Amino acid sequence: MNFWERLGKIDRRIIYLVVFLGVIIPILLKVTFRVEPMREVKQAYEEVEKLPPGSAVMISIDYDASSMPELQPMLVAILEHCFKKDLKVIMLGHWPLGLPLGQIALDKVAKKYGKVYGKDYVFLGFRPGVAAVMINLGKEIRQVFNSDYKGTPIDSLPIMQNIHNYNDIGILIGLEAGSTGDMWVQFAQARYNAKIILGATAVVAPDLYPYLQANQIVGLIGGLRGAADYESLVHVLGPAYLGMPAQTTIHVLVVILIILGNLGYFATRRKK
Amino acid sequence: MANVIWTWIAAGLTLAIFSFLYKDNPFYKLAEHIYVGSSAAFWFIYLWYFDVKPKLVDAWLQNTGFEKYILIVPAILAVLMLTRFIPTISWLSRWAIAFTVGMGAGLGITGALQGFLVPQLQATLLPIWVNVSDKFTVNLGYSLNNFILVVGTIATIFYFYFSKEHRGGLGYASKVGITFIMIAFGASFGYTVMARISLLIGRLFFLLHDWLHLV
Amino acid sequence: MTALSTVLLFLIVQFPAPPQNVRAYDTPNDAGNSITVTWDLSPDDSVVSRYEIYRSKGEPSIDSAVVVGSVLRGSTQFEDNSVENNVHYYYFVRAWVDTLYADSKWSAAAYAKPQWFHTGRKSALVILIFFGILLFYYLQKAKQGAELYIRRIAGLEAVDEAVGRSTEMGRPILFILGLGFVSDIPTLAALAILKRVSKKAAEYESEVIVPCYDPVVMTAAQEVVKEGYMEAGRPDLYNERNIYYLTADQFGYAAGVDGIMVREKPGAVFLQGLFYAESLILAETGHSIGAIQISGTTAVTQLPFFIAATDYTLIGEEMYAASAYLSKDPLSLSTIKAEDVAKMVFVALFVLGVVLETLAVITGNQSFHFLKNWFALF
Amino acid sequence: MRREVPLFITFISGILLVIALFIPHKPFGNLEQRFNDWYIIVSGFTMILGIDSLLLHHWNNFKRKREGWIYSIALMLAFFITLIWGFYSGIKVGSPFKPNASFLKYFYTFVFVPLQATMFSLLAFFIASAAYRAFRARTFDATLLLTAAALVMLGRVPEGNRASVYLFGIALLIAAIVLLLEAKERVSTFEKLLHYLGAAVAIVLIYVQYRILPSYLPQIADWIMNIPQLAAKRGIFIGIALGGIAMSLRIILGIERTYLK
Repeated sequence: MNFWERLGKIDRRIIYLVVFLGVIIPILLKVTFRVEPMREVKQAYEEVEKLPPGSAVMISIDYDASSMPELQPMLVAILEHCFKKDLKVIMLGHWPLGLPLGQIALDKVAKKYGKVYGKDYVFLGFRPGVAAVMINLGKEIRQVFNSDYKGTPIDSLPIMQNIHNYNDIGILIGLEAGSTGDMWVQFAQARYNAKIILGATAVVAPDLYPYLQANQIVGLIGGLRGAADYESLVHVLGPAYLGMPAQTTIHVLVVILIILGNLGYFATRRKK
Repeated sequence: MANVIWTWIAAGLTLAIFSFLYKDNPFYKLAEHIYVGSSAAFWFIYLWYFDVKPKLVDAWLQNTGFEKYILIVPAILAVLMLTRFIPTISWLSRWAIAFTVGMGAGLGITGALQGFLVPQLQATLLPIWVNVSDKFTVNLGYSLNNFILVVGTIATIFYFYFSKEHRGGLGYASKVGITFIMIAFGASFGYTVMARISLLIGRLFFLLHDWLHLV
Repeated sequence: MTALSTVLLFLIVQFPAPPQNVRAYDTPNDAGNSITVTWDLSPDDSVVSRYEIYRSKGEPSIDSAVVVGSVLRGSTQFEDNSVENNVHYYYFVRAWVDTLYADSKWSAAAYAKPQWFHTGRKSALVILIFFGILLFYYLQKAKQGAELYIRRIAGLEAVDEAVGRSTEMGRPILFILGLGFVSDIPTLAALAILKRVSKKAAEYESEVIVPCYDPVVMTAAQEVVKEGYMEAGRPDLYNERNIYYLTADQFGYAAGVDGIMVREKPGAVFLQGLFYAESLILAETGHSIGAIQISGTTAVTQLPFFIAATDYTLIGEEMYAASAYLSKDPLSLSTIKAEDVAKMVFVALFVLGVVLETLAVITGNQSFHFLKNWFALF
Repeated sequence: MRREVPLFITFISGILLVIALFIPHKPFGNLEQRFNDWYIIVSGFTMILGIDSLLLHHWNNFKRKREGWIYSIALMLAFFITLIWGFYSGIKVGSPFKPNASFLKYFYTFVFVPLQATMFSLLAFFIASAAYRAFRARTFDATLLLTAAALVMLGRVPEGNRASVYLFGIALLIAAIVLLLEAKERVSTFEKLLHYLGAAVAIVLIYVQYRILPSYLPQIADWIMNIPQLAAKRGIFIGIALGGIAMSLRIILGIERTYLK
């Protein structure tokens, strides 16, 4: 077998290694592309940026592990932004299996900024009945969550002292892998005029654009690209932003592999 | 502290699965068996809390009259399924299987009619002459797109014509069909790559960031 | 900003104009207990925040009216699903701008009732009846002994060969049924292929391993394999323990099957049924152990991966034809013929529809849309 | 009895669902939902059969000390620990799927999710090796397949359009060289001419793609997805729908009864 023919029979382990290095090297070297953030992401960023320190932000975890690659980086970037700006974070969720993902990110970013549970952030958890929860949050949070996820009464938490409904919340941010985002708009925005930013997977995001055009939401973060944009705006080197060059690298590498494979194929065929 | 230990466990399991790429080895075997065993239990618990309990136990307790007693039917079917534990009457389990198969066949018809056939048919009835805004001038791009869409769909259908040999006109049409199918498969393959790479990025970022704190 | 200033301007000047032309009627094609309310947008829709729908029972009285729902601006329809059947209801719609509102006039009385026929599914019913007639026609012909041809399907021709080759190598056969349930048609099609495979395997005295994702599929697979061995006259070789459940977790199943592949080293791998993302994990591992692989699925998104990684692939409908193809049973074959005739009718419909739609554009005559409209679901 | 009753049950449950599609009135309107609920209940109980099968398989491995029996112990341990943990959590806080349940907090997050996500991420490697191995320009159709794949792949990532110019340039150059080399070996003049023509087209395409791809690659990728890809998908869908109806009718009418014998 000469060199050209060998190109057609590269061992799969070498290909695995190439893929592995193609992802890990750009991340380790922190290679970044200067990509102009999409307008709707910038808009979301600026809305959070505008909030005075001490305002409350409500974040809803409406996804689970299967949408983690796209939405988890988004959540972390948003949390970084909030804590950096000394905003208070109130987290809840409508997908029970996704809640631990939200909680992990919350605890970790809070720790990084030295924030205190109950004073700077709180994790309310999950209550069944999506629409009912959203409507009642507009009246009085205590009607839905009289205690946080651990069972501590929320009246005993300093963060919740002056917070009763959407009026006391600066921005509501929903991270969506399904149709819960539409319901946030319908129940929290339309009824109570809550200010909403939605983050969504690449599959869901197109359905949410009409709300942005109608000014019913003030920002939209869509897919891995949206997450990368938010990370770049907050100057967080997260998996989405750092991952973009890795994406391009792998796509180019795969095409090169295809070309090499074909070279090998033609060399072998000519021999025959 | 607890989280550090758990992160190490998660990282260990992650690496054990990755090691399969090189070859089968004791680490992968261990991770695989833990995964199969624990996930079997996980979905068992899940099924209990999210399906059987609300749909049978809670429904029985909350409903009255017809809605309550009709639940005896699925309960009987479930018991029939379990007759497989007793070889002499295990043939009764076929009654329960027959119900699920019949249900599948019924849904197969309604789903195909409503979900596939009618909407797809409707969507393919396209004009191959599209005007530029409201003027009577052909919009070549759109018209051509519609034409390709219709021809491609019809040619693909011809490829699935079974009861005649693919020769002559049919042979030619089915060849065009397979060409469309190949382009579609290539495109769809290429389209998926990005999503798959982002999964790997997510995993490697976990290792580099959460576990090793390198990034 | 402009929206806000409009609102402010508005508040100074006047109340919003009310929604108009409120109509209420029984929701069509449902099981009752529902009334649909429609209205024309308030002329000030651009500053309206939401519309609230009010209902009064028996008589149009503001005192007994209750809010039954609210919708976003720009919406002109609401379904009230909380009504009793055969009771008269009256509705009005309130448009809200900030804290001000304007009410429409009352609608005429409406009452809900269930329907016995879903008029929106006329086209589906016609297709079904047409297909049924075709089917019975060809079933009758088959019973009278008409010869039915079926074209070669490479993936199915290879089934026997794969089993044979695996036996020659002295290795077992692995049959993967995917993530489908017994209520999924592709899984039933796959079971028909499994039967053929197990019959052949029994003849060659080979082993068939079937790891399962769903326990109901497992019980059905056990029945099928047992039957295959019986037909081959070797019930003594049947081993129920070779058809076992793994886990109902998508990737746990993939991990387990991968393990089986590298340890049992099957000579032939069948991937038949419903597959999702795990398809390529299984097919690539199968390729790495050098097994001959025959795949088939109706999950269109996974077909490219099977085409790339396996030796033969049954594309979509080819899989459904498998049981007829393998058994050459005239009754089954006749249904395939009926399918083909139906296909040609659809192609004719396409051509007709395209011509009509094109005529509609060229002549500007909307009545040419009748065929397309007829197929529209509502 | 043993054969007729199941056939009858299949027939009735199938035909009822078909009828229910056209009748909104009770009790047909919600029949599909009801049957689905029943199915979920039945399959929930069948899970006991599945678990029995899995555990027995591994218990036998252990008892007979078959190769890898030690892993069978790991599997059984993992199963029981998870099961007990889950129900213990459930009793303690009401449901194992509450955020303060240790089951969800630790087992789900640090064992289950990493295993699932890592297994899923293996696809990144496999998709590359499958593309390398299978995308060979053996025939005209195969060439179209790999070209479509490459165009869509590069059209989806930032900077992909810039890289594509070089990659397609090289690929076309190789194609031209291969065609010229192979032209020499052809006997018939027609085939020779065809090869020369092909090489010429490839060289022209190098220039064309150099002008087009940098600015239009994402649009080209979208077009492939929206027009030819969609056309083929529709054709396949229509086939599947018809085949599915025929298969379902075969089952309901008892012509196809593999699963019952």
